[in-house]
Amino acid sequence: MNFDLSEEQHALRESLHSYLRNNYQFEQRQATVAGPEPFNRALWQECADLGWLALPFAPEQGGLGGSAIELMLLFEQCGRFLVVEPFLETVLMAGGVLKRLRGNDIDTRLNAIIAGRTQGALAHGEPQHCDERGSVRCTATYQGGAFALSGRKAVIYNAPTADFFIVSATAGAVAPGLARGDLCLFLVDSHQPGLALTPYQTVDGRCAAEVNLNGASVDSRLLLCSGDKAEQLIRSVFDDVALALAAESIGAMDVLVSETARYISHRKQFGQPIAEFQSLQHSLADMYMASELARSLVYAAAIKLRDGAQDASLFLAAAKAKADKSAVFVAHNAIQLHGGIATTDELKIGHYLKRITVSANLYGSRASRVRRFWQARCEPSKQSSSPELAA
Amino acid sequence: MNFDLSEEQHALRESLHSYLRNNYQFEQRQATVAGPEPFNRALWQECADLGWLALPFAPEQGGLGGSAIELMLLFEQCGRFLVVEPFLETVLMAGGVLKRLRGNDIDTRLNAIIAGRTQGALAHGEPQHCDERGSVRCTATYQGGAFALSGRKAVIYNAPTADFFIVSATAGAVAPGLARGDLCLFLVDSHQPGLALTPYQTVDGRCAAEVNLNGASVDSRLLLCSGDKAEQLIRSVFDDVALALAAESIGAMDVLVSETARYISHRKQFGQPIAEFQSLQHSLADMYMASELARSLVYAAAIKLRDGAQDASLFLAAAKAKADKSAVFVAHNAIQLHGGIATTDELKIGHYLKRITVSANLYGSRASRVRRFWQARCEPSKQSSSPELAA
Amino acid sequence: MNLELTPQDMAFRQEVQAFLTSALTPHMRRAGLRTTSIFSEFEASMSFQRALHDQGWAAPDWSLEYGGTDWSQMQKAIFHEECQRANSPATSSIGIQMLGPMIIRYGTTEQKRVLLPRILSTADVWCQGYSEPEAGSDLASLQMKAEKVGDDYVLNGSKIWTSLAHHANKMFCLVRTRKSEKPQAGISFLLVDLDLPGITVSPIVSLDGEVEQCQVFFEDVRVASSQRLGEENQGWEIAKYLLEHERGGYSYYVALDKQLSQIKTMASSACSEGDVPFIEDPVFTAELAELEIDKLALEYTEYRLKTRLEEQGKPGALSSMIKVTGTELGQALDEMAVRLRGQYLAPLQNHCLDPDFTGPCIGPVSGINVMNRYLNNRASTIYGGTAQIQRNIIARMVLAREGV
Amino acid sequence: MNLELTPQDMAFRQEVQAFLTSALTPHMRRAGLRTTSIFSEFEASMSFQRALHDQGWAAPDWSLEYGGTDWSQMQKAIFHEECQRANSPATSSIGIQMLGPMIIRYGTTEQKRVLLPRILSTADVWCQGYSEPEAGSDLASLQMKAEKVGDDYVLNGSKIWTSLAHHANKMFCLVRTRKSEKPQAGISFLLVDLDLPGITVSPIVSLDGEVEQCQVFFEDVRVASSQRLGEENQGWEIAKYLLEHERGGYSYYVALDKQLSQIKTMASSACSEGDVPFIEDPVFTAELAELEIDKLALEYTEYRLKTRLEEQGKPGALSSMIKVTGTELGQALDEMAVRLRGQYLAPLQNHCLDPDFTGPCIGPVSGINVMNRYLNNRASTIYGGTAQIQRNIIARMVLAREGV
Repeated sequence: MNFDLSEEQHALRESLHSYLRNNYQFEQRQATVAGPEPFNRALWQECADLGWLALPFAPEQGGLGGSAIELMLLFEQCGRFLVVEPFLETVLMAGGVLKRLRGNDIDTRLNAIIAGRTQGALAHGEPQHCDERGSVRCTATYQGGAFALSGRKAVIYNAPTADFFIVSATAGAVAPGLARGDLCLFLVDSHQPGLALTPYQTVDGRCAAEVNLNGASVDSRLLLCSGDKAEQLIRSVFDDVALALAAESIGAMDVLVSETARYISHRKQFGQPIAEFQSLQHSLADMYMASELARSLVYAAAIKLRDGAQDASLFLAAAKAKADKSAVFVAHNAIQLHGGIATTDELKIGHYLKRITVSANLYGSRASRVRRFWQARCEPSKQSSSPELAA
Repeated sequence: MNFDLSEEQHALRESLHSYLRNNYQFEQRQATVAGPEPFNRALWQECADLGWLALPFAPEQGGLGGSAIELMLLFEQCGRFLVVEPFLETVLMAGGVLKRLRGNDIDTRLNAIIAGRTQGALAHGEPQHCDERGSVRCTATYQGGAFALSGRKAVIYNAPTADFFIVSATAGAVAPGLARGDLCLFLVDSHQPGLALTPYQTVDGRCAAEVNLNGASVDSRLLLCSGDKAEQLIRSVFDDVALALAAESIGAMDVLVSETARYISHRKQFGQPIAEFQSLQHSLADMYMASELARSLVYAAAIKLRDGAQDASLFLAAAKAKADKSAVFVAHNAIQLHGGIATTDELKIGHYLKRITVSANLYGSRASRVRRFWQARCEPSKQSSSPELAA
Repeated sequence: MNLELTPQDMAFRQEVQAFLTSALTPHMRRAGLRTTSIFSEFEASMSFQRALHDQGWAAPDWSLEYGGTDWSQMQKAIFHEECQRANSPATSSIGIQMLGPMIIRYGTTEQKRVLLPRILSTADVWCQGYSEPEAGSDLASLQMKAEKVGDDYVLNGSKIWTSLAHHANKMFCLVRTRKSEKPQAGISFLLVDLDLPGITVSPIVSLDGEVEQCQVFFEDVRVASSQRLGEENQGWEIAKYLLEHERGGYSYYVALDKQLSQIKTMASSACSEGDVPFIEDPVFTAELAELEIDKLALEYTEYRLKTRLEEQGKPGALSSMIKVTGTELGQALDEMAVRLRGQYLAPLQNHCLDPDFTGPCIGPVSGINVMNRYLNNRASTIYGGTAQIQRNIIARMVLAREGV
Repeated sequence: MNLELTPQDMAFRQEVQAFLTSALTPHMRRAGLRTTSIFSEFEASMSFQRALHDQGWAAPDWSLEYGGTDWSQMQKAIFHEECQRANSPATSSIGIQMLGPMIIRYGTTEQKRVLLPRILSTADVWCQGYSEPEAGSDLASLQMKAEKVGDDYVLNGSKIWTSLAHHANKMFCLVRTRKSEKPQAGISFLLVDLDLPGITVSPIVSLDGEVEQCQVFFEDVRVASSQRLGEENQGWEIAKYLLEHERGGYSYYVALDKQLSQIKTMASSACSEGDVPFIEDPVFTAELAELEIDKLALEYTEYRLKTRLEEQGKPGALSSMIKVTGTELGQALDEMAVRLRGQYLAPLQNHCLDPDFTGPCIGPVSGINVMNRYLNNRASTIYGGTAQIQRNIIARMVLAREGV
């Protein structure tokens, strides 16, 4: 057992960190957010050129074959720098669906993703969902070689810039090879008639949209997969999402702890640095502990996911639940210790809280993760009796 | 609206407090606990002579007609001084059942209680209970003018000294005026054949017993009441118990907050009173707040109970839940702030924790109280839409 | 001990209800519903304030002779309750709750005559200039200089966290008029016209993207010494009096009730696992019940304080306890509401919070203000004395009680 | 990054299991199961210690040449896990975990030769004399005087919270050998026979009614200066080294796992509302799941620390973090177990906790130790550096990391 990065992993972290330090200072990030484009397309192209968009894809798909560890390293840095570019949406979610399938068409799209030439979005969430396992109410009705898609997808990040969507829907009528109620995943072009967006900015500086499907007629060749396979695929993609968001949070917490330590050391009140006040010291200690404890569990989950361990999903649920709780706690305390200045748009502290809050609620509630953890824990067949050292 | 005590209530509190201050110093209390008798019978007789055992009973029963407010005042002082004498068990529980019934026999017993001449116990709790509303498994089987009682009653406080028991059981076979499954309350003499005790001391310095009923044959005239009336009676008695224990806790918290404030002011480490450490100050502030917030809710519950308000049970559940949580919090912090010395048998601090822990778990879990509160809250018919000022 | 209201109080409640039914416009009610901090949309606040003024209710805490009321503490609480239930916008607390009582206590006859009616009528809109960039919790260390030149003070420095300065025409502020051993001893209290030359009001954008706070810069601003409240160097005493008033004049439970009721509405439609609404999820309701019990405990503590105030006047450290508990409980409810909002906390749609807006918005309308309020209320444990400072005050009181 | 054990580790685990199967008597296992603090019943502990000694495993942390082992950190964790799973009694940590490493580091050849084997064999039972009535968190202010008279030290004063002093024949203690500006600079480290004239051991009854701690009084006790460890006035340095060792040598997650598994057993039979066992009550399981997630986070943090220790040696402030988290989580689990125990926490039945006892007890046997452990573990955030002191240490480290 060890928690050391390999030399290559160290180098990856180093290059991500140094690139973002040079190109993604908070002021630069805020300029992007305030600008007319949803994100910095030039920077996106540089990331493609640096190979980072290729990280999660297999070499035979033109990727670098990075594992869950490399994903974690990527998103930890995204979390540190509050990166708004759609690594999660295009690469991990839309790309994550495609990379788990086979076909020439798919390889072409993956190549375009890797090259930074196309944007995607996974249109799965619906208004009533409390997590990604909620029942899908969008319907796909088969009619003569095509499916008519109808329904509403909620808060689809990156939708306004997406060139294509992966849309989930349930089979509403009998179609070749499908049972009524089967989950189906479709590849839908952004220009598809019957697909309409209500776009908006988000509190964490990105863009998203409500996606309305009004009988959008999609050729049956664009049905990517269905049934159990589709269910499993969605779960796998959202396991990656959970890891990525948890990794973002540990990056964010690191910054919040450091910034707070530095601020309270320099800020003086009552004739002394406020770091001299024991109650502030103890808050800082609690922030640090929350951050480190979450980090450990995220490491464990990443390793389990890489290794395809049977209890990987259990660990991901635990890691995300812990990271969410810790990150909210750390952000709240960072604001409290900074005082008024951290309640302004000008300081980056509050922007971490916004991202952390979105991360904790966008793709499933914390309560549902805890419940999922418990259910997995109670299925002894699916895992070893204890996830500790037991051989 | 006001929260002031009347002159008589002030006087009652004063006399209770001054009597206990003179007769119930911690060393005296510990001598009683260590002694051969379960409690101080001479002191009990004095309390009878002072009229305190008569408090909750109606004047026509020979009592003083004290309301829930007077009960609260009595038990607040019991809580302050960690009184082990069976005010709760004999007066409020056994006496509390009897006072809600009518009959010459009953008046005789009430007189004996008020005079301090008899001890009672309410044998209701059973091993599987999570609160007093749990289903009763003790059975009462009717056979020719008598009931055979069988089953087990768990952790019955004061049982070893009780002269009589109120025993709850469910009607097991058809008997005059009873349906199968009806809850019945019986008056059972402590010498009753078929009744056997396993007595023990308790962690909070009192005595209790497991009560085993092995077909104890009880004359049907000793069936006190049954059915809905019995259910209602049990609930009323345990409402009183909840108030009494919550009042104990606010008395206990008051002492813990004061003692801790005094200790940290005098204890020196690092060349200064440890009260100079801000983290200790903040713990003390939190203890004080917990204590005062609980006190307010206990006051409100006592007034509601006295007034027979429709939402009195709701308030009692809330007050007990809040008092339990607050008292545990306060006791934990009192120990933490005292340090090692409070983990010894010699200091009174830890004895408050023991009593508080028993109080929070003996007659129902905190979780069940919170649930009960919520259920009552969701029944709009039974209460005004909001328990606030609404007229 | 009793919880009953007097027949007078019940009649009073009906009177307030009747007034609100007629006085509140839909615009004001929308402003009340869409409030995301302790302030509501400015114009709606002012309109409501004027309606109250017409009724003679603009300043419940002032004495009758200055245009206030003779309401009991309980009537004030009833008034506050009914306003919240009817979704009134928040009234302008700065002039009425904060400055007014100080003028009444420390002002000259002339100051009272001129200034108090203008506060009531909204002719003057005041902001408070206390904090400075280097003087937050340690307010006494404030540095803004007021040099006496002839009969004027010449002001240099800046004030920060001045709420609503961008709407105000006046500021009351603490300035340094003397260097002294004890910093508290050299502070004076000035009443400043914001249109004087040399004053720059610079808005501060909050986390929700809106402006409620400002920084105000002073460069050689000349203020006539007649604009001083109280004696020179008496400022700290006045501010202390005011701080106590600020803490005493509010009922937290009323706002918490409103949050709870919003949460219940949201929880009836938002789905927990398996398409079951949260309000039927036992894990959720157990948590909500705990918070509701905490709210009740605070509510009755506030009543206890109010009935005590009736007799004794000064709230003392108890008001610190109520502030800490009220704000921290409010934050806990904000967090719960955010969780119920789920994915819909993400869309940025500040325009929907404008009381003039009546179009569609993204996600259920019942929780439209939830995310912004959550962000803004993080400041509630910072302003008006941080939670840390309040706990220091409480601890000092508990220690002092034991004579130590 | 990987979580896998090496084949050697897996073989080692089997070896430990096999050893425990044969070495543990039913008496020892009962002592393990009925443990209510960090100590198990004394005789059972000693027996187990001797069995370990026979196997050569008595002191995993010592180096091989002194009778220790060459186990990796991971093997030590495996050993600790398997001992707990097999319900071994706790071993005597004071001599082995605390004193041994100090003798190895600071002892003379003679001290090592004589003392170390006697620790391993249980011939000597040590207790620790650090704290004094007036020197708790502020250990450096200790006052127990050791005056040099000829070749002896003459000791006067008292030590408190000396665990197991009533069973021990030896005490290592810190004494004041010099008054100095910096109190740390005048402290020496002595090894004292408890049967010396002038020593009185006075047991302290804990909240659970049992004795684990003592106060030890010294009146003109003469100790030969050869019984000093290290140099005169080097005591503080030695103690600091030891404190770090004390914090590093323990795996909290192992004990927490045992608490969790006991809770699950209790929750399968104890009833929540409506005769449903707690383990099927969603409110209960949500809370339990949170604690289990917290335990996992601590567990992997301990692994991270262990694998780092392998390379770097000193645990530093991370061990403070693990101590705070481990003890506070342990207390949370204690509280949960107490709630599950319900009414049955009330009966006082310490006799059932004796490993010799095999009769009936009141209430389910699975939770028989729960109330006593709850009471005793309130001290876990006090001894060995209070939770407050640990947080001070952590904060200092975080601030220092930022170069401030």
